[in-house]
Order: sequence, then structure tokens, then C-alpha cells
Amino acid sequence: MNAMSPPAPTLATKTASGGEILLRLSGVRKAYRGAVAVESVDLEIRRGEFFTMLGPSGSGKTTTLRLIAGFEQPDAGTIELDGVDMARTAPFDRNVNTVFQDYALFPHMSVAENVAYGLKAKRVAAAECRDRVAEALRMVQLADFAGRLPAQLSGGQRQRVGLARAIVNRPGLLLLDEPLGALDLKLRQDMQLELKHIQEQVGITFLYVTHDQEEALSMSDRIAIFNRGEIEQIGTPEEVYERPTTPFVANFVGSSSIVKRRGRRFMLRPEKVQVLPVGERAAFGFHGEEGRLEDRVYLGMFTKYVVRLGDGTKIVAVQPNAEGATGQLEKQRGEPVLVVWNPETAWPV
Amino acid sequence: MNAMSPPAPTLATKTASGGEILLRLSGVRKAYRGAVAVESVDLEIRRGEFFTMLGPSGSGKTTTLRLIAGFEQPDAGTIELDGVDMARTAPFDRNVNTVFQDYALFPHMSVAENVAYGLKAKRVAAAECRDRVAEALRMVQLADFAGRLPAQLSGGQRQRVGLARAIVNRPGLLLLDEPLGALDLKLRQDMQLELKHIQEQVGITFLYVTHDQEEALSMSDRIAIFNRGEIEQIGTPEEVYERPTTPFVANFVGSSSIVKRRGRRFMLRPEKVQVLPVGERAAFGFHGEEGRLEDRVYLGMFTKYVVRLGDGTKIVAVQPNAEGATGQLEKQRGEPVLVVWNPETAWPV
Amino acid sequence: MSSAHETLRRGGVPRRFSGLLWRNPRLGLGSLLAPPLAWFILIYLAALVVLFVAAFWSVDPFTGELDRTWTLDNFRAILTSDTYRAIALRTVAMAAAVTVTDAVLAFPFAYYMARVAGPKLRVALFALVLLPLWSSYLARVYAWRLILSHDGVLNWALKLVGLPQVDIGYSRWAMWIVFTYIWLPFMIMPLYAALERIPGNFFEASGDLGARGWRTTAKIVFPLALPGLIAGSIFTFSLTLGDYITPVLVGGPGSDFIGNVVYANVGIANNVPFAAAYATLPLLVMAIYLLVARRLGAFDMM
Amino acid sequence: MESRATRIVLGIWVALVLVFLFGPIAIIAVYAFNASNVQTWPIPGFSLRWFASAWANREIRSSLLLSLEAGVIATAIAVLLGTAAAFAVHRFRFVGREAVSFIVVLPIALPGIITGMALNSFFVFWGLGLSFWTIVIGHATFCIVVVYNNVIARLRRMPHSLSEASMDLGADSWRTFRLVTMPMISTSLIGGAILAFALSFDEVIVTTFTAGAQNTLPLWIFGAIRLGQRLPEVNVVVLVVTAITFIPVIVAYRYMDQSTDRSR
Amino acid sequence: APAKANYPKQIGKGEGALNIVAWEGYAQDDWVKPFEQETGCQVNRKYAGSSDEMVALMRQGGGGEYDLVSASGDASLRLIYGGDVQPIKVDLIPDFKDFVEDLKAPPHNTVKGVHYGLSYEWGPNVLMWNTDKIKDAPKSWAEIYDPKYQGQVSVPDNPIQIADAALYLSKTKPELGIKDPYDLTPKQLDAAGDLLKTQQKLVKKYWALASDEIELFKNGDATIGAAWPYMTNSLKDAGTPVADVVPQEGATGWADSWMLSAKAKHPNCAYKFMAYVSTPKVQAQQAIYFGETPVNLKACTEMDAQQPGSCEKYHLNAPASYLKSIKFWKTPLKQCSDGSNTCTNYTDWQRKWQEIKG
Ligand SMILES: Nc1ncnc2c1ncn2[C@@H]1O[C@H](COP(=O)(O)OP(=O)(O)OP(=O)(O)O)[C@@H](O)[C@H]1O
Ligand SMILES: Nc1ncnc2c1ncn2[C@@H]1O[C@H](COP(=O)(O)OP(=O)(O)OP(=O)(O)O)[C@@H](O)[C@H]1O
Ligand SMILES: NCCCCNCCCN
Ligand SMILES: [Mg+2]
Ligand SMILES: [Mg+2]
Repeated sequence: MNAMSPPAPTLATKTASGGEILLRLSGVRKAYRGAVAVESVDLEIRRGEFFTMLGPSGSGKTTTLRLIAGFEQPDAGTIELDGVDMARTAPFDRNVNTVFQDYALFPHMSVAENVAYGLKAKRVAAAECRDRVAEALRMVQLADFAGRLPAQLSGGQRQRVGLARAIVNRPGLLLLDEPLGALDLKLRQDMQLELKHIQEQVGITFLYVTHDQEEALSMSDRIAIFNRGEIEQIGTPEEVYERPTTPFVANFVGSSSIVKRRGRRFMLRPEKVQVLPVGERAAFGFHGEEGRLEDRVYLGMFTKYVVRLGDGTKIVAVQPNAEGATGQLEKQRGEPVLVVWNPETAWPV
Repeated sequence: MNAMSPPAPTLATKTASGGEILLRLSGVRKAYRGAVAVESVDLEIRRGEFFTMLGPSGSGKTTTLRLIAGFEQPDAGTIELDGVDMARTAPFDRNVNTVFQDYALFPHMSVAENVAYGLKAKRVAAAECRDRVAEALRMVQLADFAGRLPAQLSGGQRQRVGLARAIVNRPGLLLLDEPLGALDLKLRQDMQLELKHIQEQVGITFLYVTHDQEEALSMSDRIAIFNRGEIEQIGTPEEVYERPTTPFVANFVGSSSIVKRRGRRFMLRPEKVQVLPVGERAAFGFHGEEGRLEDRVYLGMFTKYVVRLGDGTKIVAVQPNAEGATGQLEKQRGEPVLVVWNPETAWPV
Repeated sequence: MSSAHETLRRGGVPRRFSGLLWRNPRLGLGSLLAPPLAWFILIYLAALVVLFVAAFWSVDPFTGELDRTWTLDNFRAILTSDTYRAIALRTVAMAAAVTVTDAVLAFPFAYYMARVAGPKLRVALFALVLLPLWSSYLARVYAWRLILSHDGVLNWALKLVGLPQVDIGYSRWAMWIVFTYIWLPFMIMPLYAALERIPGNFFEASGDLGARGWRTTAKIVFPLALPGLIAGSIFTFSLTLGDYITPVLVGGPGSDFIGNVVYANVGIANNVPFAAAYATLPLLVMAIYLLVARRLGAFDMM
Repeated sequence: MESRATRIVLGIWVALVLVFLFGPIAIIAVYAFNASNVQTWPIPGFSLRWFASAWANREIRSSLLLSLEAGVIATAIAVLLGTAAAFAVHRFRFVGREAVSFIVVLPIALPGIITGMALNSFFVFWGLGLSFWTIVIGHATFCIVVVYNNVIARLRRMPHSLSEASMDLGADSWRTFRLVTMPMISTSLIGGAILAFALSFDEVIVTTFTAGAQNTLPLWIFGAIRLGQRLPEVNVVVLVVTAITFIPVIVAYRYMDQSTDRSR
Repeated sequence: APAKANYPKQIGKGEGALNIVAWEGYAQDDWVKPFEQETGCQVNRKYAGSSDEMVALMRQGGGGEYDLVSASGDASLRLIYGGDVQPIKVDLIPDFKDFVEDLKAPPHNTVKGVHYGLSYEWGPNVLMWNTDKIKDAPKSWAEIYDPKYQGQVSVPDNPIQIADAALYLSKTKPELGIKDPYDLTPKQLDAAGDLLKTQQKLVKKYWALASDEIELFKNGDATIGAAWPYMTNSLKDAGTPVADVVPQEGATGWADSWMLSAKAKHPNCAYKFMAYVSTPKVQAQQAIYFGETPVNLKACTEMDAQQPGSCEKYHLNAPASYLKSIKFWKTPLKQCSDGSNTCTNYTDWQRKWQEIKG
């Protein structure tokens, strides 16, 4: 961390349970020629937060972002930035910048020219402009690439230029629409870390769009789960994963098994379930049922077990491959096993 | 599982440790105007196997696949299919079919016409052709979409048409080049299951390309790790994950920490490391070191801990969130912790 | 499995020929490239060579017979004459003026097509731009005579609204207007092609970074549309450079073009060598223009 | 994105340019109904008599026919050669590949008078009499590029994987061309062919140098303009040709290139 | 070199087609249609705006594209010596015997007694003006050099126009010593050029086509200029108030001949056509339409029948003296008519003309 970074926040403050409201959407609605893209969205984002919009394809995430950036105008509702309604303000007059999914770098300008573009539009003095561009490029580790054209960069490098081009303007709010969507998995994981690191460094509020739950969970202070143009739940990663308020959220954020017991449906996260050889005893207070091992998939960090219970319920369990080179349960497909869980971890849905 | 499926193999035979060789590449090399894409590849694939080529962008996976399909001709080396050298055989004379990353569906033909294309080229009788197309569409659950044009399908549906179009020909070998790369994470996970299921149903040998380690680990019988136009390691998922033969493989397949002890470098997989409060005792035979908690990331199924040891080594550990709604270790960033691992799980690299 | 190979290997002549082509890509290349290349080399390039060799010959003015002895007289006559220099300058200047005017007229038009018009209107505008190409070039040039002449439509209309008469018939102004008019579709089409290829989110990115419309136009749209502009200018410039009919029909005194001199020498005086020598000038101008244009990516927009 | 004011100003500009483009064509239309053959403004009266006399004019019919024939054959040649060249350049890497695109544009980018004069002296040099075929050769030469450009642009946008997929499924090169490539490029081919035909149909300068005693329609029009006696017939012919082509041109361009209705 | 004779014995069966190069107004439907019906020879017409263009067309594609050309005196010798046209058997033309004697074998189409052309019609280049805008009828060519007509003058775009200036100078500047307007020494050529350059500033448009000139007067762009009687007739028909005159300095003019291409593909139709257009009726139609004088003396009655008084108007009743007053176009050569080698040739004239026009 360098001189720019704010004092390291405690883990508690990172969940952003308080703080000043930077952006407020109330009753925002947008339809395209009859097709409703955003039904009704209410949202509050706090200053300094890393806020993520997560949801399946077509659920209205991009549309919401475009409304905030000003590329579209809402049919109804208000968009307040710092308490001021932005509905009739043109994009170039909003203190908001966007990192585009396909980067949208200007192909005829060098990296430095791309990054300087916003500053020049704002008539920042040449010397200051030069300094800020250099600093932004240093931050995204592209100081040596200033003279290159976008076409001469790799995907990850382009992504970072897109980021530098936005943050160099020190916007109040940075919008990122699946900024890592086009990258390889490995590169994406590296960039996730970098993005998070940069956000902490510059202290800008990030509004992030993704359809990748893992990405959302690992990076965000809070997450809004979108479905069909509406928000189903807003909460910290733990809240949406552990305590989903709707079946849709339960299913979309992470995988889970559904068991019906005593007329009620419960969600069981796979890591909460243990698979044991038949005959072993479940720990105190744990619930155990017998079933048949249907599949076992080695996934490196852990192994996934699929067990079919007597009543036909399918239970998925994962167990870390912690003990040694091979998984612990040496059962073959089709053999009987015992599945065990703590009833407290079964979440009613 | 339906009537077509072969008897469920035991978990042991699924690793395909024996069996007849279907495809053999020896010393295959391909350069594009000076730039070497494939340096020298030797490869044997057994009949019925699900074989994956995994590697970073530009490592030569696609090129290798194209050489096998016959879209390119090798500069050197032989490509034997069923013991017959294919080097001088045109793609349309090879008993091999491809599922393309961008699907490559013929936009002017309906789904059924796309699927029937290969059969018509082989002058299969109309009645048989109709039946086989119907069967293939049923298998990919698109029986109701036969009359649609590709443009009227979603990404996942297109992918399945591409698959049906290939398997309807009952090729000896099916090549798949990142077939799920263009899909959403959630959809991709569903399609992984479906693909695997279909492979087991039809018993065709799959040669699969991906850059997603998780996908490779979860689906494959064996994996070849590509790097800079060469294969670094071939082995089962467990072999490449647990016993990588090169640092590149260790790093590319899953994440790991590197510790130097007694002059040797060891790789530590994060799931093999436990993070405990200082003062707790490590289990018998386990190795424990003190460090400082640098970061804690909640990832739903598990929590990731980053710990900095006294000598500066960074250790990453993951722990399943099995016990309840919150992670087990209630430490704040910066507090001292104990990291513990079984020395047997530290793999020398 | 090997029987499967057998079935695959069978097949008629086209299949075996296809296999042959696959094994020998050069053969495929040859059979594709030979006919068009032969056409261009044997007919067109050969014709150009014949012509420009002739530039170094001379002709008997009375009998019209070619004298195939090597001479630089034609070039000497051209280079030492104020008249020919003035004509060349006039032609190039007019071609440049027409190109600039067409670019100015076409840019907002093409922009509207690419960015503002809906799909239906876009198709309609596209067809409307191309439609004039079907109504005889000559007839349209001629129509301008009727518009611009002393008692023509323009002055009639000016009189109707009480404005003073203009006397621009048979003048360079007339040529400028008519050339601009005639070649305008040739500028709009490639410019539209270029504008249409600018991704929509470049406009958004620019606005997002604080640039207003004019700045986006100057810094993003114009540079990215430049290949299309140059592609269009190849047409407007070269078509003007080589025309001799419009000067004849609507020009006044002192409006001869290179084309008129060339035409007068080849089509009238039968002095092909002199015509060829004078035609070297537009040939060189266009060759340089094309080399620059190709470097700027204009060929992809034509 | 564009503000309302911008859209309005642009709309007005477009309207004015359209007036500029179609004003002279309107004049042509009006003069086609001129009662007198004297071209003064305003016209003294309306009459349909020039339609009758144009219809009866054998020269118009024969030159129109000649133009159609020459245009169709030149377009056919251009389609064949232009498509072949586009495929060669798109598919293969070879020495001089860059030069091909250059040679192909030369005939249209060089002033028509150079093309015409060069071909003329070439034909004379080889003792080939000027004929219908020399017209066709001249037109085909500068039409090839139109087809070439259209086809190669489409090929560049067409995923390469399509023809590979076809071959992968057992279709040989010919079958692949017939069933996959051809349907994919057909609309751009039609667009190119229409433009090529239009260029040929209206070409004056190159034709002047490559035609013998034959009159194409533009040459007849030029003759009629010089003669000054039958100008209303010229206007009638131009009006009718324009009107007849209007519908197919609209239809063709609707199908020509998906890019035109790709929404921004 | 001139082409060798290849006379037919008689006019054979028509080939069904005939390609001709003609002056505008020389192949009107009025008389071509009946010819086509009569002979089955379809006439394809190509109109030329100048003698130069005619020569070029006859040589186009190695010759043989066209069968016949209505060449003026300045083109005919070029065609003969260029070997582009072949000798004509005048015996096959029944009306030849009725031709004006002077034009049966004039030097511009007959070389060493061999007929390479069949004379057709002849006439003067006249001074034409708009009678509404110019009330005092002009009498001298001086008018078209007068600055008061700035921007209203129109003269042909043709190097041979230099001869008009030379003719005017031969009368107004005798010190230059111009005797024949087609025999100009370099100094005389320069003098004519200088005069024409001052005229250039007055010119509205150099007309290239007959229709140009007609339109220029019709639409009020030009009020005075050098023209053909044909234009005066057309304009009068269209109701434009114009008149023309052969000014006091005299006039240049043309004497046209039909000439047969050395490589004619349709010689029989060509002979049939030459015979047909030599008949009194066609000669008269042509003369009245174009405003010129036939060579067939028998055409006089036909003319008067078609347009009373036209025989006299076009001097067919006294052709010999009228003929002398016109300086017919001929090709300027290095060798002057007096045999000396001090004159300027046609290439010099072309260059000079280009210089004048700018
Ligand atoms: N310009 C548009 N015209 C018409 N419909 C649109 C437009 N933009 C979006 N839509 C529709 O609005 C809905 C929401 O789209 P949006 O792009 O906001 O979804 P998203 O959540 O961003 O999805 P993805 O993850 O695929 O990007 C979709 O059904 C989409 O088809
Ligand atoms: N047609 C080609 N012409 C030139 N170079 C090529 C071509 N195809 C591939 N290459 C180069 O060959 C190398 C290997 O490419 P290849 O496509 O096989 O990699 P890959 O492993 O499939 O990567 P990715 O995961 O990005 O698809 C790369 O450096 C690439 O740039
Ligand atoms: N509509 C007339 C356009 C004429 C274009 N001719 C192109 C040929 C140039 N060599
Ligand atoms: Mg989106
Ligand atoms: Mg690849």
C-alpha cells in the first residue's frame, strides 16, 4: 500500500454497515419498446463502498448501470448522486465514470492519450494532466506501455487501461460492467485482486456488475441480487449466501440442495454436509440420513459428492481434500453412505 | 440414465489407466510464419476417454485441435487415428468432429438442418437421417426447437445444437474447443454436467480444450497441461493437482503458496493449510508456524485467509464454512495467527 | 472403425478434387487467383504499359501515323507550356475543392444514417443515395445547365422570392456545383460504412469521460471515419480529375481540364502519344494518392 | 446519445442534401412532360407525346438493349473474377497479396479517361476491332473491384469457423461452397452486382473509348444532348429507367448487408 | 499513304446496316427513315462536333468501325493521306452529273483525278445575334471582339476558329500580310492568337456542340457569336429572336463530302446511301434543315417546293460566285499554298487554340 491509501479499515467497517449515502435510486424503471428491462429498482450506495450487482443474463444489471451513467433516461423514478437528482443531466456532466466490459478504448489513441482523454475534456492543465496520467498508469502497472496503441496490448492490459482511463478523473462513483468478463479464468482471478487493491488505494466508490457469484462474494462489501428487472435481496456476501431471503437468491448465489422435512423446505449448502461411511456416528446434535453415492467428482481443492437419499432427494456435499493426496471417502459409485448435517445450518426457504 | 448408456463404470476405470489408443500425436509441430504455435507435442488418447487440454492463452491448444481436425497441416510429426496417419487426409475425410467455441452454426439453416448437415454430406438415407437427427436433438433436449434458426436461440441452446450436430455423426473422436467459454458462469456449470452426461451416454472419445482449471478437473479422465506450445504434464486430475511435475503446472492448476525450508521449495495447496488462533496446538506430526493475518475473504463455501509469516512468506489457506453461519476464525486483519500443515502434503517443486 | 474410413474415403470427382486442393493449397490459390490476375495483368496493366510507352512516341499530324522513335518532346512541350501547367493546376484544385465540399456535405448525412436514423429509414436513405446512379449521369449534368443558365430554374426561383439574379451558368462555379453534386453519393457510401463501424460505446465512453458532442466528433468520430472519408475521396477526387464531359457541358471559357486536353488529343487530334504524356500526371497523382490511402486503411471502406 | 437539437439539425441537413440530390432529377422528370422540345423554364405546357416518340424510337431501344446486355455480361464477369480474387486474398497468404487489392482498385481509382485511353490503344495495338466485346471488357475491368470489395468485406465478417465446420462435418470444398459459403455471401454479392451493373449501365467515358459504332444508352443520350432535337426523349428515358430501378434497388439494399440494420 | 482503289462493278445487295459519322443535323429521320425502308440498310449514326473528331472516329479501333463520314474540307485530305478512306466510283452515283462543276472534283476530295469523296453540301460560318438584345444589325466580325459584349459572346471550340480571326485580320490589319486564313506564318498565327485571347475575356462559352450554341441563345446566356445557319433556323423555329449574316469581311465555311472508309464493312449500303442523299429531294431537305447549299443543281426546284424562296436564299441559283466568297475549311500545313515551307501546321494551331482557351 502506498501513500495514497487510506488507513487500513478493520474487517468490521469493511462491511459498510453505516456511512453517508452517495447514490440513491428510487423506483427507477426503464422499458425498451414495450419490453421492461428494469421494473422498479431502489438502491442506496454508501461512499467508499464496493457494491456489486449480481444476477443472471437479462436481469437488468447493465440497464441500471446505463441509467446511472446517463446513457439512458429512466421512464420513472429518481437517480440522486450526492443528494442531487441526475435524471436530466447529460453523461458528460455527471461525476461518474464507467469501465466498459469490452473496454471501449479508442483505437487511434495511445494508452496515454486514452487515459488523458477525460482530463483534456475537462481542460486540466497540461502539466497536471501529464502527472495524473503517469500516476494512473503506475497504479495499474502500465507505466511502460504509455506509448502503445490498444491493439498492441493483451486483454488484461487493455482492461487496466480502461480502469486507468476512468479513475484518473477521480470520479465520485465508478461503474464497472463485467469488466473481467472477457478474460481467462487465471487472468480474471489476478485482476480481481488488483481491482480490489486499487479500490482500496484510491477510495473511490465502486459499482460493479457481474454474473459470477464467486467474484461477487470475494470482492464486494455489499451485493444486490437482480432478477427480472428487480432486486431480490441486498446484503453483505455472508448475508446473501448464508441467509438468502428468496429461493432465487438461494439458488443463484452458490449451489445448494433442497430437503423437505416436516412439510418445510430447507436449503443445505454443500459445505455444510458431511459424507461418512455407513455405521459411523454423526456428531452430537447433528442429523444423519443414509443414501447411495451417485457421483464423486475430484475438484482439486475439494471433492464433490452427490448422494441420493431414500426418498429421492439429491444431496450435494463438498469436502476439502485436506488430509492427504486422495479424498477421504474411498467409496465407489452406487455404494451406501451416510450424510450428516447440523440442523442449524439448514436454512428454511 | 437411459437405455443408450453403457454400464456405469467404476470410479477406478474412469481414470482410464489402460485401453486401446485411439489417437496418437508424435513430434507434432506447427509454426505460423516464423511464430511457433506448437513446438513439439506427443500425445496418446484412449478410446472412450474424456481427455482435456488445459493451458493459458496462446499455449497452442487450439492449434493442436485444428491439426487433429485437419484444418491445418503439421510442419512435422504424425497424427495417427486408429493407427492410420491422417496427415494427408482432408477434414471431410476424417472420422472426427468438432464443437466450436463460437458454435459455428450455419445461420441460414434451421436447427434440424444444421444437425442433419453431416449426415446429408455422407448421403445417409432420408429416413435414417430424420431419425438420427431427432434422437440427437432429444439427447440435447432440443426436440422442440428443430424448426428454429440459430439466431432465435440462447447461448446455451446454441451450444447444444453445436454438440448435437457433431455427435449425430457418431465420430470416433469429438473435439471441443472451449465449448462453454461464451456462457455465463451459472449456465456453464449446468452445461458441464450435461456434457459429461452425454459423453457417458454415447461413449464417444472427447478431446476437450479449456483454460478453466476447475472445468478441467471436474470433467476429465486425463488432463494435458500446455505451456508455450509444449505439454508440461499429462495425468489424471489428482495427479496434476496433487503431484505437479513442474512449477508451471503447480501454479497453473489451482492456487498454491510456495515455502522455502531447508533449502528446498515446497508447494502448499491452500486446503492443506489450517489457520488457528495462536496458542492452539497443531495435531500430531503437523508443522506449525506463527504469522500475521493479512486478509480474510469470505467466499461462500469457504473462507480464504492470507497469512504473512515472519520470514515474509505469504501463505494462503482456505477453510470450509462448515460449522455455522460465520467463519470459525474471528480474527481481525493484522492480528497474529498460527498456520499449520501436514509436511506430507507439502510437495517439492 | 476402419470400415468407416472406407466409406468416408469414397466419393466422386468433386470430393477427390477437394482433397487434392486441401493437400495442395497452392493449387487452390492458383485456380482462384489466376483468372482475375490474368485479366488485370494481360488486359489492364498491359494496356497501361502500352499507353505509357506511347508517351515517348510521336505522331504525324497530317496522316496520323505513329512514329515509334523514342522522344521526350511530348513531355518537353507539356512542361514548358504555361497553358498545360495552368490546366493541370486547375484540374487538381477543382478535384480537391469538390472532394472537400462533398466531404462536408456527406459527413452529417452519413452520420445521420449511421447514428440517428432507425433501421427502416437507414435502408431508405441508402437506396435514395444510390438511386441517382441509375439516372443518367449525362442527363443530370445537363439538368444543371437548365438550372443554372441565365433564364434557368435558379434565377426564376430567385426572382420569385425577390432575390437578385446570379450569373453562374457556364463558369467554374457551375462546374464546382455540378461535380460536387454528381459524385456526392460516392462520398456518402464509404463514409457511412466507416461511421457505421464505430462501436456505439465509443460515443458513450467519450461522453462518460466528460467530452461534449463536438469534442467527441473531433477527437473520436472524425479520426475513426477518416478511412471512409479517404475512400470516398478516392472516388470524388479521381472522378473529377478524369472527367472531361462536365467541363464541356457546364464550363465556361478557361475551364478545360486535363481530361479535355487528353480527350482532344486522343479522341480528336489522334495524337495518342501527347495525350498519354499528359495523362501521366493524373496517373502519378492518383498512384500516390492510392498508396497513401491504402496505408490509412481506406481500401477496407470502399 | 445525440441531443434533440443535434438530431433536428442533422435531420434538416439530410433533407437539404436530398433536395440537392433529387432537384435535378425532378427537373428531368418535369422536362419529360414538356410539350415543346425547347428546354426553357418554366415549361410551356404538359404533354405525353415524348413518351410515345421515345417508345417508337428504334435507336433508344437498341441502345438500351445494348447497355443491358453489356451491363449483364460485364457484371457476370465481374462477379466471377471479383469473387475469385476476394476468396484468394481472404483465404491465402501469398507474396504480392497486398498488391492484388491495389491492382483491383486501379481501374476505378484511376481517372476513367486513362482507363479508356489505355484500353483503346491496347486494342488498337493488337489490331482488335472495337466491338460489343471491347465495351464489355472495359466495363468488367472497373466493375470487378465493386464485387471484390463487397465480397471480401463479407468474408471478413463471416466467421472462418463456418466453412471449417462444414468440412468437419464431411462436406467437400464444393459442397461447402454451395451450401454454406454461397448462401452467406449471396446478399453482398447481389449488392456488389447491382452496383457494378449501375456503374456499367451509366458509364460514358470508358465506353467512349472502347465502343465502336455501337451506341450504349449513355452514348445515345450524349448524342441526343449534342443534337439538341430530342432532349425530351432523353428525359423520358432517364425518368423511366430511374422509376423502374427504384423498387429493385430498395429491395436489394434491404437484403444487401446485415450491417445496415445492425442497431448501434 | 492514300488507299488503293477497289471499285465495285455495281452497287450490290445491301448488307442490312450502315454506320455513319455525320455532322449533327446531317442524318435526320426525315430522310434517313425512307432510305432505311427503301434499302433495308439500318443506319447507325454517330455525330461528331468537329472535323478532328470525325478523323478520330474514322481511325478509331484501326478503322472500319464506320462506313461513311460527312467530312469537311479540313478533314478530307487528312483522311485521304492517312489511308483511312478509299476511292469512290462516282459513276455509280446517278445524280453526280448534276453537281456544281466546281465541286465535282475539288482538291479537297480529289487527288490526282481520283475521287476519294462525293461532295454533299456547303455553307458559311455566320455571325448570329439576338435581335431583341442587339437592335442594330451587326455588319462586321468586329462585333465579336468588342468589349461591350463582355460575357455574351459565343464562338466554336475548335482550332479552325483561328482562321476566322485570321480572315478578320486580313481585312483589318493588312500589314500582317495574311492572304489565306489557313496559310499563317508563326507571326501571323501569334497575331490571330492575340486577338482571340482578348476575345476569350468576352466569351460566355466556347460551344462544342451545335446544341450548346442553340441553348446559349435560347436561355439568354449569349447574345452574339459565330454560328451555323442551322442554329439560326432551329432558334427561329423555337421562337427565339435571332438573325444571322455573312459579315462584310466574308466568312469561313465548309464544303462537305461523303467519304467511304478504306475498311468499310457495308460498302453496298454506303453506295446506296451516297446515291440516295445526292438526289434533289434529299439535297433540298438537307439544305433547308441545316441552312446550307446543295451540290446538286437540280435541288433548286425541290427547295422552293419545300420552302418558297429557299433556292435563292441559299444561293443555289448562283453558286459559282457565292462559292468564291467563302473561305472553305482546309487543314493548315507546314507547306503554304504557295509552296513555301514557312507556314504553321495543324498541331501548331491546336496548341495555339489550347493556349487561347486557357
Ligand atoms: N437497447 C435495448 N433495446 C431493447 N431491449 C433491451 C435493450 N437493452 C436491454 N434490453 C433488454 O432489457 C433486458 C435487460 O437487459 P440488461 O442488458 O440490462 O441485462 P443484464 O442484466 O445486463 O444482462 P447480461 O448479464 O446478459 O449483460 C433484457 O431482456 C434485454 O434484452
Ligand atoms: N492463424 C495464425 N496465424 C498466426 N499465428 C497464429 C495463428 N493461430 C495461432 N497463432 C499463434 O499461435 C500461438 C498458439 O495459438 P493457439 O490459438 O493455439 O493458442 P490457445 O492455446 O488455443 O490459446 P487460447 O486459450 O487463447 O485460445 C499463439 O501465439 C497465436 O498467436
Ligand atoms: N455514374 C457514373 C459514374 C461513372 C463512374 N465511372 C467509373 C470508371 C472510372 N474509371
Ligand atoms: Mg449486461
Ligand atoms: Mg484457443
